[in-house]
Amino acid sequence: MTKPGVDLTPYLRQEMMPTVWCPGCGHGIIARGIATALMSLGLDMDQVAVVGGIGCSGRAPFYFEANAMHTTHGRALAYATGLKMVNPGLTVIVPMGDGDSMAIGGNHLIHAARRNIDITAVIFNNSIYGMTGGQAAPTSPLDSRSTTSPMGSIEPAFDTVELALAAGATYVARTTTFDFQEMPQLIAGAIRHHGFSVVEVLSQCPTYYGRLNKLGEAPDMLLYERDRTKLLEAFGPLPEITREEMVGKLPIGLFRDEERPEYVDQYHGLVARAGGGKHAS
Amino acid sequence: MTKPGVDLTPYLRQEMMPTVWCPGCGHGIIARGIATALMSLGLDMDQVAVVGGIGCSGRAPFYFEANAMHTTHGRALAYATGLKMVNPGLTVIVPMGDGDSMAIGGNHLIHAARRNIDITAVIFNNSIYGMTGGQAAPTSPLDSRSTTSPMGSIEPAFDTVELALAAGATYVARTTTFDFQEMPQLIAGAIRHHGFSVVEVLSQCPTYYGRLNKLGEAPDMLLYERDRTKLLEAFGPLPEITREEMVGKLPIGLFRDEERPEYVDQYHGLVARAGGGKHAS
Amino acid sequence: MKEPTLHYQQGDRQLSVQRDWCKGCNLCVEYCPSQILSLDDGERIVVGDISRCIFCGICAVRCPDFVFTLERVASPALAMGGTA
Amino acid sequence: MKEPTLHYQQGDRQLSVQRDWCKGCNLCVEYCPSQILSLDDGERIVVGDISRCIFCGICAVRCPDFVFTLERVASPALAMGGTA
Amino acid sequence: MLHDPLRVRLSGRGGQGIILAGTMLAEAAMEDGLYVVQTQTYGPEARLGASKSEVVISTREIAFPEVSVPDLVLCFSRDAYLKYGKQVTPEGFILLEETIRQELPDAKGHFLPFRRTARDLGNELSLNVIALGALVALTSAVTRESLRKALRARMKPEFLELNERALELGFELGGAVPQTV
Amino acid sequence: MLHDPLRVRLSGRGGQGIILAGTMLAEAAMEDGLYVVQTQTYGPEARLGASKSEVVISTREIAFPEVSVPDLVLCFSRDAYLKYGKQVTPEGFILLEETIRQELPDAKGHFLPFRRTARDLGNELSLNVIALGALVALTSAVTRESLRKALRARMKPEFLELNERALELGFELGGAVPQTV
Amino acid sequence: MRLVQGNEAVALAAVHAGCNFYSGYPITPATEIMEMMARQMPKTGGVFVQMEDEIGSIAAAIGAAWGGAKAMTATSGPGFSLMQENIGYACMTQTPVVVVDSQRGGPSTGLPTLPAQGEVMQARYGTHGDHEVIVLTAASVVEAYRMTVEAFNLSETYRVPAILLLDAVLSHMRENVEFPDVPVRERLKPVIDENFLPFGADAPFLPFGSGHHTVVTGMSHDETGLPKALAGQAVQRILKGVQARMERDAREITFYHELALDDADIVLLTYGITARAAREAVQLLRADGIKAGLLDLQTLWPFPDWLVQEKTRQAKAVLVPELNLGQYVMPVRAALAGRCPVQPLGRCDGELFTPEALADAAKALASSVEIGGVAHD
Amino acid sequence: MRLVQGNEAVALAAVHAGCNFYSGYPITPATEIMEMMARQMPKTGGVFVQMEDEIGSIAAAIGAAWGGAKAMTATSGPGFSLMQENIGYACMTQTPVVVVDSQRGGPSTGLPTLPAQGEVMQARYGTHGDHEVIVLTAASVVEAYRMTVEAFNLSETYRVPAILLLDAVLSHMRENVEFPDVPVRERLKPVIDENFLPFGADAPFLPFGSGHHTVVTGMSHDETGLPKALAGQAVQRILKGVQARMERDAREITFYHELALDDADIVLLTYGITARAAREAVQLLRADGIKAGLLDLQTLWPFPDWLVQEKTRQAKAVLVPELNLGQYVMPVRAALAGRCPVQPLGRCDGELFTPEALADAAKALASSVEIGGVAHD
Ligand SMILES: Cc1ncc(C[n+]2csc(CCOP(=O)(O)OP(=O)(O)O)c2C)c(N)n1
Ligand SMILES: Cc1ncc(C[n+]2csc(CCOP(=O)(O)OP(=O)(O)O)c2C)c(N)n1
Ligand code: SF4
Ligand code: SF4
Ligand code: SF4
Ligand code: SF4
Ligand code: SF4
Ligand code: SF4
Ligand SMILES: [Mg+2]
Ligand SMILES: [Mg+2]
Repeated sequence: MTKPGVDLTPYLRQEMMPTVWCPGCGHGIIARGIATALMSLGLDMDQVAVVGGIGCSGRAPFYFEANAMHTTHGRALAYATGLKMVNPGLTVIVPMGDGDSMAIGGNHLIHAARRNIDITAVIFNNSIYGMTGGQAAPTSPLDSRSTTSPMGSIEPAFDTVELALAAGATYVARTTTFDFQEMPQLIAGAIRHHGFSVVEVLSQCPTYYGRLNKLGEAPDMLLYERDRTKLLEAFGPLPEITREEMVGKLPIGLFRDEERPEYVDQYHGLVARAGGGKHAS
Repeated sequence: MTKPGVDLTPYLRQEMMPTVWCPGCGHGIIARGIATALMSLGLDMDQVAVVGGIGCSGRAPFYFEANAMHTTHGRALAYATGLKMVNPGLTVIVPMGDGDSMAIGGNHLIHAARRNIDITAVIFNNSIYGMTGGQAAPTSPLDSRSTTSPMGSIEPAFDTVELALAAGATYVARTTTFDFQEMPQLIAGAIRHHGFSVVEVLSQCPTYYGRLNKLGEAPDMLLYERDRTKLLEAFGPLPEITREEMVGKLPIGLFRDEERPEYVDQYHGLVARAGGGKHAS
Repeated sequence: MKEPTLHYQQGDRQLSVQRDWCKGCNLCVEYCPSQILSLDDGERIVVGDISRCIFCGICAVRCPDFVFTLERVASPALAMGGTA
Repeated sequence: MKEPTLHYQQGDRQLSVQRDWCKGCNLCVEYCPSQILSLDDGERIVVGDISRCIFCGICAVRCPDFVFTLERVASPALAMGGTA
Repeated sequence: MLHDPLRVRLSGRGGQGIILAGTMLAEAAMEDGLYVVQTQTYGPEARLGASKSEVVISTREIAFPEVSVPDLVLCFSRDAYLKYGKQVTPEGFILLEETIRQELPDAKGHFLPFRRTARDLGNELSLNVIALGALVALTSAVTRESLRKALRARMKPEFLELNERALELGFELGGAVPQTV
Repeated sequence: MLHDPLRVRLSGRGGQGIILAGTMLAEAAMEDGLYVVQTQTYGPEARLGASKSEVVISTREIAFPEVSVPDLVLCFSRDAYLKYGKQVTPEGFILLEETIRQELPDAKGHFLPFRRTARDLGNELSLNVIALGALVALTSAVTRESLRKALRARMKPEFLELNERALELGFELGGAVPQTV
Repeated sequence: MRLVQGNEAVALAAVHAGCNFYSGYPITPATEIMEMMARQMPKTGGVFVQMEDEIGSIAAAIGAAWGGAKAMTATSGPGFSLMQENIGYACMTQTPVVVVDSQRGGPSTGLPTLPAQGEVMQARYGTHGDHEVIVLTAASVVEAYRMTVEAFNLSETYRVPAILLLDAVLSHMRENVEFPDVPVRERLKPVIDENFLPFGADAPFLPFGSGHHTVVTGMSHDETGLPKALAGQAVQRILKGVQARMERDAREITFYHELALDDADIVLLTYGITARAAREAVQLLRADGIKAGLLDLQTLWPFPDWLVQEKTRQAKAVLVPELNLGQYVMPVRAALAGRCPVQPLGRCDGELFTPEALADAAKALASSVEIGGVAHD
Repeated sequence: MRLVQGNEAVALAAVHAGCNFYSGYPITPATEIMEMMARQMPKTGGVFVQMEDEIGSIAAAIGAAWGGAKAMTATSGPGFSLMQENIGYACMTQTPVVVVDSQRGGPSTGLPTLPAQGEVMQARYGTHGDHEVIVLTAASVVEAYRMTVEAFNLSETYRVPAILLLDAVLSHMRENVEFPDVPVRERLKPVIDENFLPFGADAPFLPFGSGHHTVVTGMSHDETGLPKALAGQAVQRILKGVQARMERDAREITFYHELALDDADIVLLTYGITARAAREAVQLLRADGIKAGLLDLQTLWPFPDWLVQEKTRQAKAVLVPELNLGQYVMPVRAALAGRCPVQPLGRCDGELFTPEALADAAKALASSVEIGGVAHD
């Protein structure tokens, strides 16, 4: 039983506090968003599994009073796939770094999306590799600085949302750590959604991204996030983005929320057809 | 010097003929398409490198009278990236299987597209793993049969074109082995294009896909390809696909042909800024 | 060694502060509409004049470190600034 | 052991056939507009009545195995069916 | 039995049913109450390249599973003959597909018209069954009844009748061969 | 030198400039013509967790690069003290940041107001430079001139002047400590 | 009696052992295991999933184990190399999982359809960092069946990944077999109370959703599972604990066959498919008056040094034939510590050793150590 | 004199050795090599590319080698495990490439900032199939520099991947150094005529675009590079050829240091960072009257059995301390074949051995083999 109100204590693993994250790191704000979403959905934490990869963001599973798995770099979604398939009753949430999800783990992301397996990926996108000390990520904007792009990045960034949509994710949203109201709601929507959902949260890494790109401290970075994004008709499906309106801005909001046969269900259908009724479902 | 006409002999490695491919396999038709494209562009084969992965399609490099590399499963684009960057004078063509490019190699594909490196990926898409004997691929249509989906596939297929577009490829086309005129032209366009280009060629695997899905022999499969596709305003950019017109059909044609800073050029710009002029460019 | 949680109350609203977890990032300080938050020498959060606190909870949602909890409690109030 | 390439000529068009590489897939047979192609006992391609060949090159573009080459040659013609 | 263990090597191109033939032979031997091991080797090109399937049959447990020098060899293709078909024990037999005779003028062994027989029957894919029948008729490697049973167990119902006829044609083909090399 | 080799351990939280301080100390020693090895250890959390930087300085080549028991210890944080700061050679010194005194009532060593000094100077980040100055003033681990030189070599021009002042303040702080433990 | 293929036997044995999760990616010569599991799992209510690659396959299998499944994946060399990082994760997190590697000629794509034993060392040392695994192998279809079940059993008991090494010949070989009834170790359900330590010594494996909110991490951790300060020492204790338990039970977990060892001057020490030629070779040698014997190991790792020492006590020389350039000969040499010559015999051209080749090598070895026999010219 | 960090020395050495291609993916404790190369390569006209993962990194490096570059990548355990498949490709295709692995505590994520030597066996046997590699290591910043250059040189000479093993301490350690002028082996340009065999014995490495249309494949192939029938035998010949050439040149390619071995009863056999504590330990032991000596290897593989035998001839016992649970002790034992006791000493908790700990272990060993010394209580 969870207490009413906004006391997140039952959702957080007290013994692991304080977190490892740096002062002002946005990852804590996202973790709070996930906890808030879990609370608002009233989920039984015995039946929640949080599966992370490696990175500052990958440490998130440690902070939830749930079944928690801290796997290898980039592979969390593959671990989560096995877990979810044998134990479909678990609500599986996968906090991922931008490098974790789109550099080394890009393939598992698009395949999970293609299968439409009922897992919620929350991408902690700070535009950099935080854990290893500030190298470029596939999400680092062109010309941004990092320790491996000291003269400015010459590689364009992925658009996570477009990639997730193209790969077949059925719930796709982007928000920021500035948007403390929308963010937990979008995550809650993603958890509720039956199918593969991706919520990209633009997060601040004051220690590396902020410092290397002279964006100031955490409070400054929140404003930076506010100013470089524009909300598109939030909380409703938004199939087409009119690019001209958005010049210089990243769209945020809910980009897709669509039902399509879910993978575990599909598999259970197969089991039924094969006569293997023993399977728990 | 190449002879005029359509004598492809100088482009083909005679000593490796006949190919390993099965009777009626579409891969030979695509290989012919690539050779035709090379001939039509009059390229010096000393300066052409064909880099393949593993699979029936991965054997393609053996059949070109060029610098040839048969690498590991899924990794050809990463090999090609290193090769192209140190030797930008080489025209680098990467024949890939659908499994090779989108199962194990999916990540390298989207990252090559993101970087927009001047490499041409030709995807030999036969909707199945041919080399290993007919297992499902991420391109196998829902409900199609394979040895690992004997009761019909429960996983939706990737749309290669959408994925390539979302990842940032600047030249994206789809054609079939039935379309013997358009196919070499689309490939030639891709090779000419300065940036990352993807040409997906729907190909027949009579041995496995055809047999397991009761689609008949190679001649029958060519007709099947013809009938399940619809050409969309070919040879011109086609940014938006009206889905309703296409019900039950796969669009073929040229979907994007766009200039965007190319990665090797970008890197050379960086070298110039860093004062490392020694680099050959 | 964990410092006890501080509890502040106004009507049925209670603001709890777990100072131990504070890392001194200044986010709450900048966003508190009543401007009553500041950092001490050890760069830990200090709640200043609580009588000016409007119990809005902004500090809680802005803090990356779960330092603040704002909730409504039904039970009779604890003494302001008392410990749990 | 490589079988010599067969050459057939009509005007400046020459159709060359490398039978060794044929795998008997039937694609050319089905697409030849003149229906002069067939497979022998060993499932290798046989060009039948070459006088009915229209030198269209369809066989060449349909064959996955590079068996046929249709090109225009400037040199004087070889004897039909001769070997290279 | 010619030899105990009896070592049989079936060879041809991928796609010619070599492995299925080996499996059926092995199943027939099992049916006869014998020990049996069947192995197979193919090139990296699963199809087209020369491939072989070997069956060792014995009244005793079989240790080494492959065949160094076979007692019986069947070759469907030129490449297979060159790679696997040339050697045989002194008392052994080599059976070859007739259509490869012109490509192998010097090959020793019995050329039999497996392919023609299959074509006459209207099913090219019965090649392997016909050859298996011939091999068994010629050598009594296993009993005919066991081989019939193995065939029934392996074939899809829709192809069974055709292949049963193929097997009998094979028995006939093999029965007609003079028992000398 | 207190001891040859002289073993110095600087410890604190990630982000407190421990490693840079170690590097500058090592560079100063090098400038003095000595052999030097600097090593560093931090937890898996690169920041916040306790971290240390060790410098071994000697007139002879240095074999073992780490420090088992240090001659000099500097601690900026409570965790660092608990993990790395408790042990020192009999003739050695422990320097501690004053603001952690209340958290460590039983800690032995000299508490010095590094942080307050830095804040007064207007640059919290000079903490490490001030402490380094104090440590050198107190122990003559390296010459002051060499340390000044090392500082000039490492600091970005825009921060140099400030840090030069910090260093001198550190020398003063250290100079004022009574030379007994 | 049934005619069963090696790969088929593995799949059937897995089902018998309670395997209810298979994830994989096709590769010759292991593919048939996957194809068989694609049919078997839906029928028995288990899960089959084809992953995007081998990294995903092993990851999903480990994830499934924590979901409560007995999980397996199968591959061959290239895929086995790709799995290494996450096999290490299973070691660190003490996750029971079974990995089958059907060896083909290597390195790289090598000889993809031909047999080899090139992964004998990789199976033990392929992942970074220190760790223990169990590695079994087999020489016949029945043995493939038995060892698959044992792989599941041992991985459950010791909470380590268990690796089964096959080869291209065995994977594709058919034999008429009667499957033995190999006992299956069921997973124990621990009592969960305040003091439950999910990574405590001898703690049974407790999957997710059982009430205890276990934290599983590939970082060093203590018995609670949490990555605390000084976890380096804690995890060393855990890793050494696993090692010690396997050492304690060495006799139970070491499977082997022997032939004519009692008076053997020359011992052929083999594993996997080579044992079959060796059995015939011993007969050939005995017929020639050379006292040869065979020690054939099914348990390759942990290395049974005690057994190798015991069984070669009477030997004048040991021959170690391998389908590689000489790998397992190293621990054999280390174990025998010069007690007698240990002669490697390697090949990596995709062919098996014939009985004759082994007999010849053994004869040469015998004459080099001056062991009499019937004279031959 | 400069104060240089271990990782920095590797990057500087690579540039000195002619490295003009670096591809990588960040990982502690190797990242600084990459960060340094990100600055160095553009300045020297070379190529730097950050790949999407370590698989891509090694693949790009091999591709770059065939494009004509001297190529390097650097990583740590998890990334090293991921690179294994494609390291095998470099072996099979005889591609010179340098791979640096800075070892941290394992398995899995382990102790990501702390030193270890857990990849000593993996570096040799980590990829599937049979193959040869060269593995070097270092104990100081100068040695890291020297061994990096030698890694490039040896990988050129023998056309194998050369692996350099560092550890977290050495990678991050700073020392004042004067870099030696290590000679660099330039790539030979072969004469290309009709008879040129790109994979012939001793054939120099010929990159693409040089006129010969080389075919490079990870499948077995003959000296032309083409995967022909019977390539199994052909490739066995190639692989054995590489092995034989390295064996022939064993004395040139084996780098080591020795200390007080002449009369040493107890030999400490070390590699990497442990050598530094061992040097002090030898002094402590000698001071205690125990005749101890040190054999410190920089070339780990091919295993220098001849050297180990030679240098321990006089020894009564050998101690092999390793930052792992005992890996390299196995080939040492195999090489010494029982000539004297070989004692492992392992730890995997992220700490170094101190000189005192080594001295204590050596004393215990000495007393167990009854070697006199000054009596102590
Ligand atoms: C296989 C492997 N490669 C590299 C690393 C090193 N590594 C740890 S975290 C990380 C990237 C972290 O970036 P991101 O995923 O964006 O997470 P963040 O730290 O920014 O939250 C890397 C490269 C690793 N642990 N494993
Ligand atoms: C790491 C690795 N995993 C698996 C394989 C086995 N394998 C070879 S080709 C192939 C798939 C081939 O399918 P595709 O890429 O579609 O090419 P096709 O044969 O259909 O042309 C697989 C799985 C391998 N060689 N390496
Ligand atoms: S390094 Fe960046 S991402 Fe990592 S904890 Fe610090 S601020 Fe957050
Ligand atoms: S298996 Fe399929 S894809 Fe492969 S060669 Fe045969 S027909 Fe072509
Ligand atoms: S509740 Fe509102 S007013 Fe009170 S301290 Fe927090 S932010 Fe400030
Ligand atoms: S936001 Fe939280 S961590 Fe930051 S200063 Fe305020 S209380 Fe401390
Ligand atoms: S050229 Fe045309 S007409 Fe002649 S054989 Fe070919 S397809 Fe038939
Ligand atoms: S298309 Fe080519 S391979 Fe097929 S039958 Fe005709 S000639 Fe032969
Ligand atoms: Mg990040
Ligand atoms: Mg395919």
